[in-house]
Amino acid sequence: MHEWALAEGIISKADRIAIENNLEITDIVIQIGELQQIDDEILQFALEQLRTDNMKKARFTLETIKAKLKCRACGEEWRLDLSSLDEESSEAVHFVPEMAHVYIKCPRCGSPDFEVLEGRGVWLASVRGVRKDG
Amino acid sequence: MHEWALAEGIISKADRIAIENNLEITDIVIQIGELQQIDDEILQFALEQLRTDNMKKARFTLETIKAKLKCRACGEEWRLDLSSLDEESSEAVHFVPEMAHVYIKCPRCGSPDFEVLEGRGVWLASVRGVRKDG
Amino acid sequence: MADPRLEILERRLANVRKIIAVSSGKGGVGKSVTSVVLALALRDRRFKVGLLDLDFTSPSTHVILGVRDLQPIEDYGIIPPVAGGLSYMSIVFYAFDNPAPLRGLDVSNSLIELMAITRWGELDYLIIDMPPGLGDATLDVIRLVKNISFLIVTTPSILAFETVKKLVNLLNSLKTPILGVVENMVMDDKGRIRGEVDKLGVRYLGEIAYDAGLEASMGSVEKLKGTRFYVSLERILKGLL
Amino acid sequence: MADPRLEILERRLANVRKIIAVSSGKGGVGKSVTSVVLALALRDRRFKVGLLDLDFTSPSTHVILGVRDLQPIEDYGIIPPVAGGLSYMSIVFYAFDNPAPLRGLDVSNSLIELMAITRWGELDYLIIDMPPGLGDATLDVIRLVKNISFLIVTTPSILAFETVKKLVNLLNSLKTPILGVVENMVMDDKGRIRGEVDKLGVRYLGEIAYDAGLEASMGSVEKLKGTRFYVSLERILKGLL
Ligand SMILES: Nc1ncnc2c1ncn2[C@@H]1O[C@H](COP(=O)(O)OP(=O)(O)O)[C@@H](O)[C@H]1O
Ligand SMILES: Nc1ncnc2c1ncn2[C@@H]1O[C@H](COP(=O)(O)OP(=O)(O)O)[C@@H](O)[C@H]1O
Ligand SMILES: [Mg+2]
Ligand SMILES: [Mg+2]
Ligand SMILES: [Mg+2]
Ligand SMILES: [Mg+2]
Ligand code: NI
Ligand code: NI
Ligand SMILES: [Zn+2]
Ligand SMILES: [Zn+2]
Repeated sequence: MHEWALAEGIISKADRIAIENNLEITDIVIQIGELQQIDDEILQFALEQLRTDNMKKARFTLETIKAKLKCRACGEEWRLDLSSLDEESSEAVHFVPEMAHVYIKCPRCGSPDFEVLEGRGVWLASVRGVRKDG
Repeated sequence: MHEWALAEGIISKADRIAIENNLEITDIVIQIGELQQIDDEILQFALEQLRTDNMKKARFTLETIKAKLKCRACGEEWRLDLSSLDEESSEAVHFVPEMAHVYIKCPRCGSPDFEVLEGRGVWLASVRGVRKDG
Repeated sequence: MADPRLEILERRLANVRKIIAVSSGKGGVGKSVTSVVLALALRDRRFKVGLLDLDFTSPSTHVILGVRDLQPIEDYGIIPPVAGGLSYMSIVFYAFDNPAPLRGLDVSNSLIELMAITRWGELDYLIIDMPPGLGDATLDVIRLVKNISFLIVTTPSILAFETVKKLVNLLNSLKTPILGVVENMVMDDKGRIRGEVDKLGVRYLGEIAYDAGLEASMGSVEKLKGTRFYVSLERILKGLL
Repeated sequence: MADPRLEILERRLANVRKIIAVSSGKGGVGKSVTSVVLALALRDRRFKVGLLDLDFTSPSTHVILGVRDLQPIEDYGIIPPVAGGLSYMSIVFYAFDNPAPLRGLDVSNSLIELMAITRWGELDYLIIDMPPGLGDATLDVIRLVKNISFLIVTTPSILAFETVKKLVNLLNSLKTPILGVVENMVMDDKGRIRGEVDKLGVRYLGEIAYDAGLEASMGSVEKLKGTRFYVSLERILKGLL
């Protein structure tokens, strides 16, 4: 349920964009890194509930971005199999994605020193709207 | 004169690429971040001297990339006026570009917490060549 | 792409009256013990107090407090559990006893993530236990926590004080408020540090003697409250409030 | 784009027989003093020794050694100056007394840059003074310096030892060799740490007592060589060689 906290951030950022550009927002695209294993139904619901007057009819599109990791020690690039994490680790990464460095190792050399090339965090990818009168 | 050390790295990397791809190298493009204030005549000379058999006739092209900084504290983006650095600071940044965070501050808010968007370090931008027989 | 976390971070701290980062250029000077004891002493004066451990790669406050079997509650974000009367947050709730090999970028991201989702509610004080050095965590709290002030810890050693000078220098150039300097682990008082702190134009808040009984009090809030360390910090606190 | 620095870094260390990182999960345990004294003690046994300070945001070895008015020489790279008989390299040659507020990425870049241009020449030992924690510098030396081994420093405190356990755990999982653990600042020996180190399957190298005379020796190689600290480390060294 900390998806609500993330939704709050998204709505607030979008609302600020609306105000600064005098927009009535029609479309909001949100990218969700797979690593964080966000429950997108909850996130979607939270967004609907928290929407402001500047985005009354806005459509929220959630896109999941696959996690892609690259080892700094040996150069290996890999896609993550999240089902390999036990529940505790999975929970930890859900709250703080960097905990990946605690629970995940490079499949080739065993190093926790990897880069998350793609699939980390929750981002506001784009906001579209129509200019309001006045 | 530590330009020789940098040239050594460039030549060795290019040579490895030549060997791995069985190439006779014809063109090497090197990007030099302005921040580091490399003496490109010395670098060019060093490259000529250190060239290996896999790059006998290679042309070395040096491109200087202007330094562009962005403040993490206030968001300001700016191009650096390197002439504003005194000799000691300038020398320090020449050897270790990160010393920029010691001697340079954001012109808007005074923070040393900025990102070097462009113009750091010496990079091998591209290597071209023709495949050798055999 | 916009990072929505930065948008809420400030709001999460909106109902916190005073935020104090306990910091030093150096490790091992007593930042963590000072953070915990400061938080406990404020709590004893009936303030609502939070404690946040930002030393992600070597957290200590959970060991000092003796935190065991606690976990934040997930509720429109996360609600810090209560330890020793303090609203308490640490990365160990997620890393447990495992090593957390985090690069600076990961430290920065973890810090932003945690601060964006943690709902402290109303607090009189939030005490932040900082990692040593002038790295990502220090730069991030300066940049992201608008109304922060720094409490600096040093020891009498020249090695510690040299790094403290640099921290003061940095904070001054950024106009970040410094509450003052606490001199910890004093063995035979020579007054040298007091003079040096005066020269920096920073308040010397007082000294805490080396306390051989401190180690035996680790992990017990009750025992900590009975230490000479606690008494010394109480005295310093009087001058701070 | 390819980073040419990584290409030469290894070659710069090609003529160094043994590389020892003096490390700990925690700050303030005596890594820097141990690094300096270890380097001096090796040097006294007629070895060629280099000392590299990688604690960029709070360097201390120059203060311990009393380095003043030295500067590397630029010559097809940079040649470390000699201090106390050691080939010596530190970021202070470039940052001087100024604060160096470096994020992890900057630490990593500075480390790579320095190691790529420094020409150590032939050395029997290169001692590296590490910053505390499991951050960029630690991960980079593990990743970039192939034949490195770690000497771990702890104090008798549970706070220090908890972080040392994590460091050992990390190094083991990466198969990075650990020379052993030195227990520093021992006041009343209870043997607790020795037992704990045994349990980790790591060698307990010996203890160094708290030395009240150490502080007065800071900045003088001659005085350092007359300390009880030096004598204790000498004894530990015998078991190491
Ligand atoms: N006044 C004191 N007397 C005795 N030991 C102390 C005192 N202050 C701190 N210590 C001990 O010193 C070590 C470092 O303290 P800690 O709070 O972990 O420092 P830091 O957070 O700055 O790294 C710990 O073992 C702690 O118990
Ligand atoms: N055996 C010892 N006896 C007395 N003081 C010590 C001893 N070892 C280290 N110190 C002091 O403890 C402090 C921390 O040592 P330092 O080497 O800087 O630790 P680190 O590099 O781990 O941060 C310094 O003030 C140092 O002089
Ligand atoms: Mg990462
Ligand atoms: Mg930078
Ligand atoms: Mg601490
Ligand atoms: Mg040190
Ligand atoms: Ni959740
Ligand atoms: Ni040069
Ligand atoms: Zn790997
Ligand atoms: Zn700025």
